[in-house]
Amino acid sequence: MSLSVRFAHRFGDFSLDVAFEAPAGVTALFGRSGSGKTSVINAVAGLIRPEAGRIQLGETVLFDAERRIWVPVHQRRLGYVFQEGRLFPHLSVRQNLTYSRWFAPRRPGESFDHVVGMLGIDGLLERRPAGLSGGEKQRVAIGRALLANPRLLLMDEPLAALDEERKAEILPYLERLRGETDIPVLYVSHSMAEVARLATTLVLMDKGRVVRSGLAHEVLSDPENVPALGIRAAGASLHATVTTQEEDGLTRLEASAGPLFLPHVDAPLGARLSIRILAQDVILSRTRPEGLSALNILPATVTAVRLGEGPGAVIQLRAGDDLLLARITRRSAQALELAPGADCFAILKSVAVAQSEVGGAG
Amino acid sequence: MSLSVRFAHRFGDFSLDVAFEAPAGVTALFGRSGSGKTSVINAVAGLIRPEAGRIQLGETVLFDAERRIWVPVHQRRLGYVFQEGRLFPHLSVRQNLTYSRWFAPRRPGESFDHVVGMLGIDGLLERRPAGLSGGEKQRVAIGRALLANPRLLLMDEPLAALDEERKAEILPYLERLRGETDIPVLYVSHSMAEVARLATTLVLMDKGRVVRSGLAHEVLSDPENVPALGIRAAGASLHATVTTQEEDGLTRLEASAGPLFLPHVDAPLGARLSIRILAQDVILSRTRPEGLSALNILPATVTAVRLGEGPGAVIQLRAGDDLLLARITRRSAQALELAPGADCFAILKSVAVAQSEVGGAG
Amino acid sequence: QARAEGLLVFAAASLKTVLDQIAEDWRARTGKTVTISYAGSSSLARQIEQGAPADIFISASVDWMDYLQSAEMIRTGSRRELLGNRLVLIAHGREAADVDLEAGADLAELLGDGRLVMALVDSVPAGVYGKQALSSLGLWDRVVSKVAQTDNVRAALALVSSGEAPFGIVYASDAMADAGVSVVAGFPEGSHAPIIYPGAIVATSVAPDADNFFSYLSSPAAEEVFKAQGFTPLFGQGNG
Amino acid sequence: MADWLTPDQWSAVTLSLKVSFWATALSLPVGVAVAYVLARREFWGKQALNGLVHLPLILPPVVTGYLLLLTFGRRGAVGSFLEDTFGLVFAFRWTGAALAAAVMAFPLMVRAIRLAIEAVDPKLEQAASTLGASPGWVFVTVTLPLILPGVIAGAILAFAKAMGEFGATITFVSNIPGQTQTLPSAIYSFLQVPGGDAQAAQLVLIAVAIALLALLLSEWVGRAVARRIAGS
Amino acid sequence: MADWLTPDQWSAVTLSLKVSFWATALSLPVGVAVAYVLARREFWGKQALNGLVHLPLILPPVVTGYLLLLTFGRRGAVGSFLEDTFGLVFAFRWTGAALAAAVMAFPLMVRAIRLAIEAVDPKLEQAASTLGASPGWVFVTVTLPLILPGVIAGAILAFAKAMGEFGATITFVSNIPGQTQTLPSAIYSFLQVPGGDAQAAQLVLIAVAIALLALLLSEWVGRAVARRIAGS
Ligand SMILES: Nc1ncnc2c1ncn2[C@@H]1O[C@H](COP(=O)(O)OP(=O)(O)OP(=O)(O)O)[C@@H](O)[C@H]1O
Ligand SMILES: Nc1ncnc2c1ncn2[C@@H]1O[C@H](COP(=O)(O)OP(=O)(O)OP(=O)(O)O)[C@@H](O)[C@H]1O
Ligand SMILES: [Mg+2]
Ligand SMILES: [Mg+2]
Repeated sequence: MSLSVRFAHRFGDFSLDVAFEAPAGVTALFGRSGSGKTSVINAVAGLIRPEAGRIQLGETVLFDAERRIWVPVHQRRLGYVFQEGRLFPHLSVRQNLTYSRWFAPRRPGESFDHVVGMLGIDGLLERRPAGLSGGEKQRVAIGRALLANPRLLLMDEPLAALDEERKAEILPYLERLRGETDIPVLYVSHSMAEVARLATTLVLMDKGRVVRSGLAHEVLSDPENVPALGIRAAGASLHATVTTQEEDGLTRLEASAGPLFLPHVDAPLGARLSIRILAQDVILSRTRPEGLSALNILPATVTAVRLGEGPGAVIQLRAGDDLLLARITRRSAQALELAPGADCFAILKSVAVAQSEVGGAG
Repeated sequence: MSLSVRFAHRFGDFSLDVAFEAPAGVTALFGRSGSGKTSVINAVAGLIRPEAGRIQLGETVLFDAERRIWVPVHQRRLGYVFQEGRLFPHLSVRQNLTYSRWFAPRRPGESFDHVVGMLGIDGLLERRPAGLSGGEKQRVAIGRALLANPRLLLMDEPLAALDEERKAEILPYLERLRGETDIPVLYVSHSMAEVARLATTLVLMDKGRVVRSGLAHEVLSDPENVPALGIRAAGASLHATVTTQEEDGLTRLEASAGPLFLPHVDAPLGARLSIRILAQDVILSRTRPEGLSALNILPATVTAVRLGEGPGAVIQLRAGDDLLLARITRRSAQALELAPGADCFAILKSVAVAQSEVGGAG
Repeated sequence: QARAEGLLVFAAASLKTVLDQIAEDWRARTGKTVTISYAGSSSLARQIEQGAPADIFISASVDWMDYLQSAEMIRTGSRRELLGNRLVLIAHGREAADVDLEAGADLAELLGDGRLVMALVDSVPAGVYGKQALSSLGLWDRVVSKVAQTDNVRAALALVSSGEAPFGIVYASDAMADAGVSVVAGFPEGSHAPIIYPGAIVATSVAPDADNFFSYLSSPAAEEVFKAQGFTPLFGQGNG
Repeated sequence: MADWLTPDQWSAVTLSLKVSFWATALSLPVGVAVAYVLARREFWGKQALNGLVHLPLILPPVVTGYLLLLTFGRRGAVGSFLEDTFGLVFAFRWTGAALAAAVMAFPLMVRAIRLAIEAVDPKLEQAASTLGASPGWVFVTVTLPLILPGVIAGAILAFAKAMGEFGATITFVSNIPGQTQTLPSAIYSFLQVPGGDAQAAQLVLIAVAIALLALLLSEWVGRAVARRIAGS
Repeated sequence: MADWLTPDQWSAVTLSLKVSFWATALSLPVGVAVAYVLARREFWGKQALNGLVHLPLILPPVVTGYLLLLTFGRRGAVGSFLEDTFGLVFAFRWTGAALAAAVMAFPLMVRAIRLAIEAVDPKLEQAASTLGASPGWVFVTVTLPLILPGVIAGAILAFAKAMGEFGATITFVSNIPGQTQTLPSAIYSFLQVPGGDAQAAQLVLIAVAIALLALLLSEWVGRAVARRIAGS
């Protein structure tokens, strides 16, 4: 199922005018604070009725200004994780979680126990929201949306209030959701790690406009987008197949440019994965380096060099069939004489490609 | 001024029993969701009255259960950034920001224009909180606390709702505050990057107890704390002096183990800085590598090796007078025969030591 | 304590029309104003007991005047029976058939499942007199279950006038003015205690005109007005 | 209790309870609906409705009673329609006393509930609708539980008012011992005769005791609800 | 207007306005204080205070008026004390009418304000105190502005009630034209005599018009306040 969004709306001084497609999978909305992400999600949810435009989910037209179509919020079958929780204060955590079941026919959907366990809120079920910590509230809000059996998930900074470990528990679940169902997910986050990991589609927003949108790995590996994304977020994806689980806990994968060693990846042999590699985690060398602690060294060819205003440079490389980005200093780029066509080696610390950046090939 | 906290309290099933010292500078409270961080801050603020214990700020006893001392909240002179904003809905943004001036004598303190400019809320001053975006609200809340001329700053995940660029604008300001004033800051964050950058003191919490507390760079560079911190957060600090601003935008610093090149650091020549280097950003080599894009290569000696349960290993190194941590695979540790006393080279990508990890020597 | 302007009379609310007229005549004659506060006799009596600055009290019930007299709140010797009234049976509509109460008309049957409305039969004077009258005519026991009581005569009148109840017992002075009802019988004089509006000068009164106005109430000019409104002047029958 | 009260007084007490209870219970849903509409909807004639609701507060009770008589009396437009259609009679019945009490108490009830509704964060209602709750269900599962303290406050105000209502009641349905003689009518009637004060005081005490009991109960319920919301 | 009203009626209108205005204005601060205490404080005798506040709602107005007469009358304990000490006389003055109206309206006012206070999030008040506001300042700068719609609702209820109050007033301060005869008392007088209906109706219309005007005004102010809070 695919979500198609195109609308314009004004609040006071702020005008919103967006159009993008969100296919099945996770579509990340990325942009500065105040750029209009929450407003877009609210329009899709039906909490804002835009002045003009059209929003369609699969075959269903949710909104069409011209044809005066407007599906009421409660018939849109949403799961919305609000930026500010919005738990029902008069209901227990359990009742909050199962709220949607009072209305929707009981479909198989997500198992209550599974969601509750994953979110680590088993101990809170009989409490009321008022006494919960910030992160606990947020987890309940996530659970409530997931358990609504939605046709469309809207998640507005769902993990912002959570610690890394908790995130590491929830992210794989969202990935599984992305892999197993065909419901589109609109996902807002300021964490590039999350976005890079989850997003199949990326929509970059600025001042109420869509600046760039497209397949996440294309947007992320295009050096032109580095300014928009922020340098720490730039990166690209390698595609690789799991070949061995080695006994010291590493997993060996085969990319088109050569073997890769990652800390244990929980995937069956033969699985094809997409591995996000941040530009700043790549070191380049003109000669194959020896005796390094970094295990992953891939031969590559420079395809583009983009010098920034600062001391940095972004180098795009072709490694086998994949594109990589490397962020190095301008000084090194000159010293190593890196120019399009130059052959070199990309050094990836295996541990830098952490668990959280491994995802099923999107 | 220093804050000394020791108290015990219960809510329902949850019991809190903590004791720590927060000297001038930033004391980060770090721990999982629900571990009691907000509760600690609330007790210091006087919003919770603990059952037992004592809380003292400088010479002032804020709370002493035995001596029945209790300074009312409004006399504590706080700046509290709440986890959930809590802006006054009936006041404009400007009135929210200047609220504390109605009560406190007008002392020099922070300049309104400066704070507003840094937070990028100039355009919002006449608006009311209801229409603000999540991040805008949070920025106003930060401004409100900063402008209160507090003797104690309490910040509960102040930057969670903000994008990286905005964070990058606010963090240096907080660092300056840390450097220029002697007010203690209690800072809750789930982002290790923030904590590592800002914290002078670190308090690790778990289930209502303090697991570990001490100087941030010691806690962070102790391999024993890796499990508690999460591997991605482990790291150590190099101390270095700014020697040259080079013309290609790099700054050259001198550490005891050798020169370091960082992207432009905005510090005067001769300034002594503390540079946080995450364990996972360090590559080791037994021989000095040549022709790498990484500019920073420091000779070091292995002082400790800690093998984890997984495929990873944490190596503690002495580089000159400083300790470093490196996270590599167990396989590499064996291949390179890294054992205490072994000499090696630590390779740091200059760009990996990004702006946000450079701080004034704490 | 003397009041700033003129004379203050406390009078039963049912006297409003007449007394307003008489006060107006008095003003025309003497140039002096009389202020009249109309309320229930019980309220007025209690207020006088609590030191109200009234000069003259005109009650709709002998009981409340007795009450003040025994509390020594009225000027000795000033009490007088000012007015009388007649009790009548009224029916809804302009042309209702007369009822001959003395001949033993079966009021209960006439009522059918309708109500006989009266003022409160244990407390409001018109109701008390009505109950006495019905009892002495031997009708009370048969109609008691059909009696609906109101807090004042006007409310009873309204119920009959609007057709909500077929019959009611009110003062002749009230029945006169309402076009929606017709008087179908008068109660014989002897069937109930005499209906008397006693008046007196309040003990604390210092107004020089109190005596004059009080006398004026018994003047022939006032008598005309009282009669025209359906009251029976009882001048000169004072008992104090 | 029955010992020191005459049967008529005793029946006035029970009747007052019955009248006040039904007046409150039956007007409550209407009160909630009207309050909701006034708080959350915009429509033509809204201010007229608002004024109408407040009318019994502004008018002297006698006038209200008289207007009720003209409207709901047997000959009144609505009264005769109700009698012909549903056999529902108000005139001279306790039902009429309940109607009068309900009408008199209505503005108080509506105001309290309306204030409570206005205090509910619409964002919670939005959240409910995203989870599939239709406007009706949103009201039942979110709005109503959250305004419960206000509804209780409104109901208790109405009940207390109904216990004390006198002017409109006696004007509309008069005072028929055992049928429409409520406590206030009985009290009034004692106050009309010299020396009736003691008996009036006795009834006043009963009325006060009942109303205070109801008040305490409502406080207690309201508090329990508030505590539940504020977290176990 | 003065043309088609007799001077007495005209003075009843102005007196009613004066009485209702002062009754509302002077009881408002007390009402806010009592509501605050009832909503936010725990103390011994709280339920007694609560009951006392509601008493005028429960008691038939005549009883309230009588009790006022006994307490604040010239011979009453409080009344004679106030007269001797401050030269303040309520008995049979318009001030007494204002007192009666204020007392009768008080429960309505307190309930409305109390509901509003209970709806204020204590977290905002906490935030204010962390910024240096003492409890008094917290109230003035945060609580009060947030409960403004409730205060307005309470005041308008009180004003409307005061415009319609009759039983207690006439019992306490009698019905002296030009001094204590308010609109409702004047209406009452006309309703007590044959042929007075038309004049009564005229006065009723004036009373209704004034109260509705006040109501509209309060709606409008309340809405403006709410809109300000909901974001410009
Ligand atoms: N009134 C209460 N009753 C029961 N438990 C409570 C109450 N208040 C707080 N708690 C519990 O205390 C624990 C600590 O809460 P606190 O808000 O301090 O956590 P935190 O460390 O700030 O978490 P987060 O990072 O999620 O904000 C939580 O598990 C919370 O559920
Ligand atoms: N009612 C309104 N009046 C004026 N401006 C408004 C109104 N509502 C929203 N805005 C503005 O619209 C812009 C977009 O808001 P939105 O909440 O969509 O931002 P966002 O991208 O979600 O930001 P954040 O990351 O901070 O949550 C903000 O600048 C906000 O101030
Ligand atoms: Mg947002
Ligand atoms: Mg917290």
